[in-house]
Amino acid sequence: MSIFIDKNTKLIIQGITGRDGSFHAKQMMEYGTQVVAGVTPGKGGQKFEGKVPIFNTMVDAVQATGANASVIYVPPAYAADAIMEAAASGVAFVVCITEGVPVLDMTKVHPFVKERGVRLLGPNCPGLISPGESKVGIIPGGICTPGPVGVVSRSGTLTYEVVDKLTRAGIGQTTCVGIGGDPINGTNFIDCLEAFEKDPKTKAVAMMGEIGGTDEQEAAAFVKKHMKKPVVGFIAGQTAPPGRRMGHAGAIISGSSGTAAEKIEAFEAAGMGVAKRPKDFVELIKARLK
Amino acid sequence: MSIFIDKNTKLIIQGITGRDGSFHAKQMMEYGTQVVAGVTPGKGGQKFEGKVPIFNTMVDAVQATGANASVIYVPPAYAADAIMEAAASGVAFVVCITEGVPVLDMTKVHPFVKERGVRLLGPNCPGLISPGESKVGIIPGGICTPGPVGVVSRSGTLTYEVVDKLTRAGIGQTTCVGIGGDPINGTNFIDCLEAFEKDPKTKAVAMMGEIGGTDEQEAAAFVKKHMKKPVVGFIAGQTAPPGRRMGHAGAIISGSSGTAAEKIEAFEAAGMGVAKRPKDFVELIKARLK
Amino acid sequence: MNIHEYQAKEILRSHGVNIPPGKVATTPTEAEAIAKEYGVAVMVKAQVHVGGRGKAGGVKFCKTPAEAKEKAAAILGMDIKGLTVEKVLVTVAEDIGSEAYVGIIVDRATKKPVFMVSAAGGIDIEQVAAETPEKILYVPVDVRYGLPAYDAMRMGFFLYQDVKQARAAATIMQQLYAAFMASGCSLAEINPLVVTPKGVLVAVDGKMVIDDNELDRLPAIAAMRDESSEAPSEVEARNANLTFIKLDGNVGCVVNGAGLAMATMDLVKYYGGEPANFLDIGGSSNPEKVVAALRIITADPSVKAILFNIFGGITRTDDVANGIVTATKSNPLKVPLVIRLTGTNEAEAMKILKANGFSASNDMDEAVQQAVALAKGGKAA
Amino acid sequence: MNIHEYQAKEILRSHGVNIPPGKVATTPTEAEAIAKEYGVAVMVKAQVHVGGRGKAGGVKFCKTPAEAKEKAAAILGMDIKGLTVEKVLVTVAEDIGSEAYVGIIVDRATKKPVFMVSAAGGIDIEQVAAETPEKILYVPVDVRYGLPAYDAMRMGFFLYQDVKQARAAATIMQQLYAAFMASGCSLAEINPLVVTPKGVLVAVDGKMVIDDNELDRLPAIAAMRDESSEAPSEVEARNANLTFIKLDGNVGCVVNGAGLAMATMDLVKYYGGEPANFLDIGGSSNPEKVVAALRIITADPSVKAILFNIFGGITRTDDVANGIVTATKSNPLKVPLVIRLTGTNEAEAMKILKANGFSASNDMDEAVQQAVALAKGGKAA
Repeated sequence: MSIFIDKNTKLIIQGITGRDGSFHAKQMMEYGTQVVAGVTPGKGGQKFEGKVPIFNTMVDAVQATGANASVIYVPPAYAADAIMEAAASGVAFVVCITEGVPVLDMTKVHPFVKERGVRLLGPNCPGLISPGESKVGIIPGGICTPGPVGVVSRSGTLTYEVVDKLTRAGIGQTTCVGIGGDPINGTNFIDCLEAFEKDPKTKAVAMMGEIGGTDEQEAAAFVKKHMKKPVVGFIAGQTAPPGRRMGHAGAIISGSSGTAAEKIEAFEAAGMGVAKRPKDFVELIKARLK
Repeated sequence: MSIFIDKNTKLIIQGITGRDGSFHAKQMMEYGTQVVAGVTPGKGGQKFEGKVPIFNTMVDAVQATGANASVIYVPPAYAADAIMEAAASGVAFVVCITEGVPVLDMTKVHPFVKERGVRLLGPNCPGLISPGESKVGIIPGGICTPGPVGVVSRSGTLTYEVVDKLTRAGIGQTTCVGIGGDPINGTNFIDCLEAFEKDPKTKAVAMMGEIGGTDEQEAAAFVKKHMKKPVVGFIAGQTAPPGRRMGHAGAIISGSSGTAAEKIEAFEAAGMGVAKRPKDFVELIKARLK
Repeated sequence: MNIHEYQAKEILRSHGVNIPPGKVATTPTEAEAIAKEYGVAVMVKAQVHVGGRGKAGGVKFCKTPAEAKEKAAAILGMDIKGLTVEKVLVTVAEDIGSEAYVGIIVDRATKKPVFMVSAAGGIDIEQVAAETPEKILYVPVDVRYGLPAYDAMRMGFFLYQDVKQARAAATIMQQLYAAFMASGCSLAEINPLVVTPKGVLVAVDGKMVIDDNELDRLPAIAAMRDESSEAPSEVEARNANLTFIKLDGNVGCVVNGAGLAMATMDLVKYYGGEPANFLDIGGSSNPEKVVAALRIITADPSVKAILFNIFGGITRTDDVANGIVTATKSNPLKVPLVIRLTGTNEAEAMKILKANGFSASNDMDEAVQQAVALAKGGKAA
Repeated sequence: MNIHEYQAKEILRSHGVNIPPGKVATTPTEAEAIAKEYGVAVMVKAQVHVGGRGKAGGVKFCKTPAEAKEKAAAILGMDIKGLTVEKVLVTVAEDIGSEAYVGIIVDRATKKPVFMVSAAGGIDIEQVAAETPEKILYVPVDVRYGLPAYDAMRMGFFLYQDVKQARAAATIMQQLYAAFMASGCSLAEINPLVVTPKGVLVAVDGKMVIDDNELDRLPAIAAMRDESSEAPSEVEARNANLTFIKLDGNVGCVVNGAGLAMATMDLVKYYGGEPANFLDIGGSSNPEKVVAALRIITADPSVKAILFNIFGGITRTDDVANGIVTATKSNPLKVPLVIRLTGTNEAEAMKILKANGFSASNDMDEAVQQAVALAKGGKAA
């Protein structure tokens, strides 16, 4: 089992003929993801790699293929529209990889997807992977392996780092989700924790947060109140100075809020394991899987 | 019993110090409506007629009085904002009397009230009255009397005409609702029919429609499918030429749709009584109350 | 409110829509001068608030300025469905590759502006809707979000295979939507939207209907009202804050409230008469309105009897009675008058009327039957 | 992106906000001329991207042009929190009746722009929030509807009893909101919003922070960037598409991905070192970026060791290896380099590095410990 995507996920790739879209389309197809269609306006009727039909619009693509998910690789100026197009087309799950989406665009996109009951992951995220089942996004398939750990993180390469360490230690994953580093995103820690709690195959969760905002604190409160499964947390940015944006638009300590110290404190108060270094996940998770 | 308003309705009057607002505030108070507050920006702290407290904003008024309904008498340019202010303030029922609200304003107001679960009646409507309990709007209290008939209508004076005839014939009313003559309004025939069907005191319904649109046809379909109580219908505008707006912005026959003939046909197909003249309501309702 | 084609095109042009150059002429000489200025073939188009101008001979293709003068002379002054042509639009004639229809209306059912687009343009869209509904794509717009780019593009692809044309059409959808919202429209359409043989999109005809309720806050649009193109009685009624529509019968009706006014007309018909008009004096009991209403109705020679039907709620019936007395004193009536009054201050109203020699009823059916009989030349019952 | 007070005020003024007249001077003489032109008392205000200018002596009241010249001379060239003052704003001094705070930020929790208004203006709003939170009214705005008039009015009444002032404030809220949305802000504030003794509302100071992601579509705003007011290393990094923030330590870090970059800094600290910077080369494996990254890091004399930490996903580690080889050939390093590479094309990368005399690890902790030791003057383990 897994969360959000599995063997039955039928995926459309928005921007399939672009530089990033085409590269990752091939990667996903190689991994075994059911890529059923692509969308590029003006290229409707063509085929990607000789097999995946391309459509002009999401509505056309969904109607023709019965897809239930989409992933977006379009430039930031068009990403908000692409998310709304996907949400209005009938798919239930939309992953936006695009980095650099203006946050004010997201203030409009957020209610749009919400009132349609669609789940959005991202933007500015690496996507997700349910090892052995399906991969949507850019997480390298080779570092993952099936197993009992749910992984959720704000960042891309830090996720790879942790997942790689878990895999090398023989600890597989149900699903690895990168929620993205933007201040307004579609799916947050709590959404993932809730899904992992419900997923029968997931036995423990590894969660990688960052400085900025209060999502990790709220996630910790959720863990304390609603979760029976063990969760191990990590916060990146312990050495970051206040007021400076650490790459991710969301990673900024403002005023007295969003510091690593308060987040770690919240983890501890929730009875979570706390990894001080990425490598600590291995032992902490191992102990909780026994 | 009654629908939408009763003895427990605690009403705020938006625009209480205006010409129309103050006149009808007094009428409603005389009728026995619980007028708990008024709102006029800049007159907060004053009292209307020495007893009803006035507030600057709806939020202030609701917080201070625990009101659950409001009625709007403000000029058309401010009506949409007044409706949204009311809907956001915590009252569950908003009646907008104002005539001349731009229809594009209503395209924005409609989802606003809907997503807050607030019921809007109007705009451009005479309001409603639950005889002997409460009156919100401008329907003359003197022509109504308590009894078993629910009345719902698009128009003001036509409602008075029919209600007056019913009352003179000794047939009282549970609630008389004027839904208004605009093309986009908050509460439609079906909403009222549904409420009358649920109201134990209502034994029969009188419904006055008009040319234009398809609301009456949809109402007829609803009657056929969901109502056990008898309904008698009337359509005004049988002699109206196509393409001309008969006073009400909604009363216009466009193309092949919205004619009186097709609406009457729908009433007949639904097994409803059809009043050819306003006075016919008396005998038709009487027969159905036996 | 209806505005003319040339006015709708001005608005659309200001929102960026590609419109062929054009100017208005009120004389054949002006039309010739405009055609000369453009130096190419032009269309001369009657500017009237009515459909079917083309079939009525109000739209002509002219190769030369001389021809433009000649055709303008024929069209100016022409009567189209009862309206006299006072102005023509002289506009550059476009080569036509294909014609599409693009329109927006406010839809009652969805409570949203809805786009209707069809590749079957140039003809009546209601005909397309009735005969080949699959040729129309309907796209509702949630005004909270505006017209999303993807929906504009979807409409573009519905009309055109070529991606450049689809994109150009999508841009026009955005411009049309912006014009629609900014101008307080209840309808806006481009028909036909033409693709020239060179592949350029041009809006060859444009139409807009403005929501009357928007006019107070849109003075520039309100100023576009052309009273010369409306029936004088309706102009006078509007200026007196009455709602008036002329009909073909002989029983003049003065009523308060639109629903009751329609029901009164219907009742006239029910009792074998024909209403001469729809007239709603509204909720106010201002005697001036009554005076204006009587002036407008009596100006119609086909009116043989006048019926007042007033249900006093906000309207005070004594005010109406005073209005009747005042109006008939200054302009004595030449046709019989039947009065029905009931509701607020009914007793006072009856007293005023009786004191001035009028009789009145408080029963609607009785009054209507009387008026119908009088209009037929019979006597009041 | 930060913009200066005078730029924020230009934007606010273009949206109708009442702003005192003001101009920018880069020399004392210019400041004097501006003060003379206005002919009234002025404020001379340092234009730097940092808070607390007033306390640092960067804001002065000047009764005469001569005084303006003198104060400008003192402020220009001044160092405020590490930034040199290159420009001053010379602006008409307003009489102050009362001071309020009005600001908008994008709030992560509600996912909306949120207004914060307080009658306790003129001081740091975070202090008000911490000490007297009841003095702040928070009003989230649903961008689908914009700022409703009633919410603007509610804020107006929260600040002012007088209905005229409340209405004027409501108008300013609308103007500020429009400026916020149109300029792609993540923050916009007026502090203080002043009521003069005559009862007029004036925005005496204005601040805006622009979302970097908006700059591509807002060229006029992007052109407001003042590189002279930023650290040169950060300017260079941005131009090379790197995200770089200078810190106080001595271990230079080059990492791909913001999360991993932060985790790397933290690990440096964990093993007893101090990171000299945050540097994210992003997802692309362009060797040019590696070259630029090394140039920026080596320009900092406090850097005693450099650590590469690359987890190849999209990033190809062989490209990074090639970048390292190229960069160090043209500019040989004077400090030790520790390389950690793993992931995509790891084997090729290792081969390239070995062939060019570099050693590399694929273990993050090992590499960090090495770099920390080297920065302390120890030897690589």
